[in-house]
Amino acid sequence: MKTVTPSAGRAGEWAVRMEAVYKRFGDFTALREVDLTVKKGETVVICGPSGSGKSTLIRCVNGTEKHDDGLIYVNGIEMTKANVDKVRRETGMVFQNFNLFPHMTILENCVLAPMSTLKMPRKEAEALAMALLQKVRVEDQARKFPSQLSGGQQQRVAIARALAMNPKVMLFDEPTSALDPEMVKEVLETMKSLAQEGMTMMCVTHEMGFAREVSDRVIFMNEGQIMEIEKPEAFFGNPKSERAKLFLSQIIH
Amino acid sequence: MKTVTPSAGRAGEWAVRMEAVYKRFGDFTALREVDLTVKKGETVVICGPSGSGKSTLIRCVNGTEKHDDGLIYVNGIEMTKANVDKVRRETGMVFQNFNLFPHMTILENCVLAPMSTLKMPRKEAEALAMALLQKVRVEDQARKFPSQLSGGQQQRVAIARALAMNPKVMLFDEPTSALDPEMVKEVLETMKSLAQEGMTMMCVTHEMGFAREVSDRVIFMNEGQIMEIEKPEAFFGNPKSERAKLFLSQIIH
Amino acid sequence: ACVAEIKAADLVTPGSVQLSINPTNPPQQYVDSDGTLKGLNVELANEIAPRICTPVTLVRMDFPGMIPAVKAGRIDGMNTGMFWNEERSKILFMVPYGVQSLSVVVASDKNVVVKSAADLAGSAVGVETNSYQEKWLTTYSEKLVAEGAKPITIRAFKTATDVTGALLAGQVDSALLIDSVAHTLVEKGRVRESVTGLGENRMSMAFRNKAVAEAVVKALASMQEDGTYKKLFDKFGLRGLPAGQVVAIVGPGPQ
Amino acid sequence: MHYFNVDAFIGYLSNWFLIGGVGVTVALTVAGVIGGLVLGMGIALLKVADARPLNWIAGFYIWLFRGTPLLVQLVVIYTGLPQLGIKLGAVESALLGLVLHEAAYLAEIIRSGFLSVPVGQREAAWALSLGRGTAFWRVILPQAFRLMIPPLGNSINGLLKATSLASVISVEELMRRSEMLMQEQFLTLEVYAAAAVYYLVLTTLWDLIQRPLEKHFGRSIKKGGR
Amino acid sequence: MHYFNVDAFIGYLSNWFLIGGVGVTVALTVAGVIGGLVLGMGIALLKVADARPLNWIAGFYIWLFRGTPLLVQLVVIYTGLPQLGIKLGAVESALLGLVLHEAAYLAEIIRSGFLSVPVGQREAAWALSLGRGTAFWRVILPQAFRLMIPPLGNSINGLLKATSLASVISVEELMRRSEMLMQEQFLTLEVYAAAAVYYLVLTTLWDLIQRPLEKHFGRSIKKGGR
Ligand SMILES: Nc1ncnc2c1ncn2[C@@H]1O[C@H](COP(=O)(O)OP(=O)(O)OP(=O)(O)O)[C@@H](O)[C@H]1O
Ligand SMILES: Nc1ncnc2c1ncn2[C@@H]1O[C@H](COP(=O)(O)OP(=O)(O)OP(=O)(O)O)[C@@H](O)[C@H]1O
Ligand SMILES: [Mg+2]
Ligand SMILES: [Mg+2]
Repeated sequence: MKTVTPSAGRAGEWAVRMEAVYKRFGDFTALREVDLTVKKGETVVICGPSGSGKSTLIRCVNGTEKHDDGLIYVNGIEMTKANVDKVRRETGMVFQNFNLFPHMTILENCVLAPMSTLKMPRKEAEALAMALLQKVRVEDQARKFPSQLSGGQQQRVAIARALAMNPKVMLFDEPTSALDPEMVKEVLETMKSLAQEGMTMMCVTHEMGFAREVSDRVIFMNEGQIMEIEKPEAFFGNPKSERAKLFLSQIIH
Repeated sequence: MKTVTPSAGRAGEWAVRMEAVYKRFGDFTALREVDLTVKKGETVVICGPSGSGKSTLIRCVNGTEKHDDGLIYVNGIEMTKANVDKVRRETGMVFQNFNLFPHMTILENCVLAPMSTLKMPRKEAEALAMALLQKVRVEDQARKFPSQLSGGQQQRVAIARALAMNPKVMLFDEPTSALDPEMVKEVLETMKSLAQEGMTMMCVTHEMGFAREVSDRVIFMNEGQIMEIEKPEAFFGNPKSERAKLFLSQIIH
Repeated sequence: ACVAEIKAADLVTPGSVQLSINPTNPPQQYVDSDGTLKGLNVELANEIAPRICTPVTLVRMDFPGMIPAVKAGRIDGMNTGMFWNEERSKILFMVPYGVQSLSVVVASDKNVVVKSAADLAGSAVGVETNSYQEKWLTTYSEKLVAEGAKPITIRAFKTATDVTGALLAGQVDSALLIDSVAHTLVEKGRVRESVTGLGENRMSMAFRNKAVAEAVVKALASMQEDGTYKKLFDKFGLRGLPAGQVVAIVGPGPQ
Repeated sequence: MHYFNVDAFIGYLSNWFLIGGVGVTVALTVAGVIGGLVLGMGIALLKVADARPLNWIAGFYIWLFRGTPLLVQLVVIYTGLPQLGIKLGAVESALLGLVLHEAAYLAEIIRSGFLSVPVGQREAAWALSLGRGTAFWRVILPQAFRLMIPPLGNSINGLLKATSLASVISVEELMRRSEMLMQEQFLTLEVYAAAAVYYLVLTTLWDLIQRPLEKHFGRSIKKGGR
Repeated sequence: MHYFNVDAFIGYLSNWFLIGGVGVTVALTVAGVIGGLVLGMGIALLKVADARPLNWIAGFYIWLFRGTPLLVQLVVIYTGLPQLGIKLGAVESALLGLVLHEAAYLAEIIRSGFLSVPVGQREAAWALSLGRGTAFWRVILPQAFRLMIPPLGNSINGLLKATSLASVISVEELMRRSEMLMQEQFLTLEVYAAAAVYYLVLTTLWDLIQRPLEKHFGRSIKKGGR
């Protein structure tokens, strides 16, 4: 196990750094020797076959899963038991199934965390939430319940809700794969504009169009390991590993 | 309301015929003046925006929904209250969420209907089921439970289960949209080989590659109406309606 | 002035003697439709209180809770018309104060003939559950069997009312009731009395503390002397101890 | 004062009279659950049927039999029905009362079990041309049953104790026999403690049945996650 | 023979002694449910906690208090606890017994409510940096509660009747008072019928609470389908 301490000089540029990270579920090793650095403002796309550890990787970054070995830094803060709350505050997460709170209106969904965790006064929290809902273009749905929105609208609300905590890094786990085809586009547009505004993003997705257009680097995983880290042109044009070639041939019909 | 009786001469060629079919849910009209003829051995793909009535149309064909007005014939049998069981026997249906029976093994899933409805002896039913499972290439999973299979395998089992009743028309409602990207291909391959063997198929899907390659005609629906019925080349190359153009631009990123 | 003989230490709660009562047994103890306690044992308690210079509080509770409550020191004793028996007299200081016997009653609209207790053989008889009459009937049935007769089918119900209900519904052929209860029912025209005077026994109060029991004995004795005792028993049509017999603690009491 | 007599307690634990009462309690409970399941199934089916009047009948039944005390139901059956010429023995009355009462509770449990089976399962059964009976017995019920087991456990535990109300119409089960024994020595707590042990044994026995049942009906369901 | 005396029945329906008993029944039930919910919540949390010993403690509690009769629990609390120097009044004992007993049943109901909330909700709360308390009270509980309402209805209906056992420690509620009143006129069925009507009124009142509760907590859930 390597234990490289980041040199102070460059650490300032790193948003996320993983060093020799391992994650096991019982006997099963879900992440194996993962090394990865994401620079501030960078957008990386993570892809790979089902079960390859993409979700596990991203969940380790905000501590939803506790990694077993290795080091994880988010904005220079080491992910330890004592720091986990601090690290969580640096990150926002968007899930495949949106996971909006179904018993609250859209607005309530967005003000809950700022009010209860950041102790923001309601007025301020609501103003912030409305601004973010406007940014993702669902401000007119603010008083509705999640079940009254289309999937695409719900996912955009989930993005706004995460942004309300002012995270430095946004994590996305297959944000469009539960959506009707027509709704995928509006969510990808929202993510694209986020990326263009300089947000650091780690994105598990199979939307190759998005990866090609928006991402700075594509990470290909297989069996818990990072197999390739490439610029998108290089990855799509000329994947190095056989596994990546097979994978690409299967998902692009 | 038109009540055209099919002329005996051509009726023999028709697998499914819908004449001025209406379906209402309360005040809402889900199908409006739908006319459609599917020839024996033909594969038609139905697409259109969410809520346009695709599922409703296909569910009216096997009587899962009762149409309110108009006429539906399946293999020459008129869909009436008295005939609904007969019509059901002519059709097999595959759902988006597979809807396998989770408490039965794969084999039990496939032999239940032949044994209980067709009174087929167990041995014969099992032999048939195994042959069909082999055809969809999941014969080695026969003793497992659905939850132990990948989504793609489950959907192929669902196809085999439907085929076990020897239907004349297969209906598919978004059979691949709940699948991981890698698994879509294997299901589409299975459907393709069915089509090539001459099965009549009606298929709601957004897999445009499949539509282009396999379908004889593409039906585009909007707000409960059929807007276009075209050969795939014509539909993709030059959609007539503005709505179809918009739709295609959104689903092909 | 009135000077209490009972010391505070002898009582569960100083200042008042607390006796349990299960008011489901007219005319010994019951409630009227307002829920006010009525009956012989209630009036006896009212008479005893001034004579021992200590208020008597009647605690209304269901029977199964009573003996544990006395043993656990939640109440000072029981005033619920309990019959005297050997075992009880070893656990509590028992003070017999009246005599009761049992009666067989039948529904007034049925032609069941019961001339003597022996006629009960082979029939279904209702009694109150966990009661003296149930025990008496069980023993009697065994005796009948020993003599070569058919056993009695004993059906035990929760209260005398339930017994009566079953009798009137024809679920049992006859019912064995405490005679005072039987008389009340006969007055209301619901049943006919067939046999009376069975299994005579003594109704008793019971106490956990000997000093309290002795004070009550003294009070009852003074009531016997001044005639209050007879007046009360007559009022409710119940039988007191035979003339000349003085109230006393009977049995060893708890060791 | 010597409050809890351990020897007496142990004596009651091996008292055949009490053990006989356990038998009656078990018999009443088993009969009540089985009868209640059958009748409750029927009522649940009426409650979810497509015809309003049937829904109302089922709703009324549940309201009436869940809303009134079992004790009253038993007394009415035992002493009220004979007025209408229907005369049932004590045991028959107890069984009828327990079944009628339990059915009202179980109907609600069964109904929520049914509602938890995804509609897709019904549609799949329909699309496969399964008969109504096959769809119900082979597809819906086994899946509904899995979710019914825990509340069924609550209900059976309740019924086990509720059978003691049958003593009001002269049925001698465990609780009633315990109270009879108390009259002998007045060792109330000792007898109650023994009865409690018997009840705990019965509850534990049910747990031993419930666990494999849950396992069996849950065997095909993925662990963890949602 | 004129068996059911309608006038007497109507008289009992307006008898203040009985109506007072209704008040006691309601008070015991409400206190039992509220206390049981609070304690049951704690036990359910122990049962699903991440520490084995805590799970065992909760499991043992549920096994013991669900497995033994309420009657025995009441007698032990009222007459057994004083041996340990804890002397509670009759009403306090009844309340304690009802709460301890009900908590065991409610814990199981609450637990299955918790389990029915998708893990995604917990993960979302985590990812939003919500505190444990906020996540529980604002996110998990409101969703769990929706699914707890119907079994809670069963449980409250049961408790309404179970309170009658408190008569063994001198608490007089509706059923006990009915039995006492019967002795006056021996009009068993008439008094029981009046009691049944009171119970039905209480059940119906609960239904009137349950329906809007279900509506409120289900207001954001889509109708039909799954
Ligand atoms: N809580 C868990 N317990 C046990 N095994 C787990 C757990 N979570 C994940 N795994 C296993 O770890 C492996 C990686 O899972 P992960 O969810 O990270 O894959 P993924 O790449 O996100 O796949 P998908 O594309 O299907 O979402 C899988 O084999 C999975 O079964
Ligand atoms: N049971 C129902 N009750 C009321 N409205 C219904 C019902 N089923 C469908 N609808 C409505 O009918 C319309 C057509 O529904 P349908 O499911 O056929 O659309 P679809 O084209 O299959 O959409 P999707 O792509 O989302 O599956 C929708 O507006 C839907 O809300
Ligand atoms: Mg994943
Ligand atoms: Mg659809």
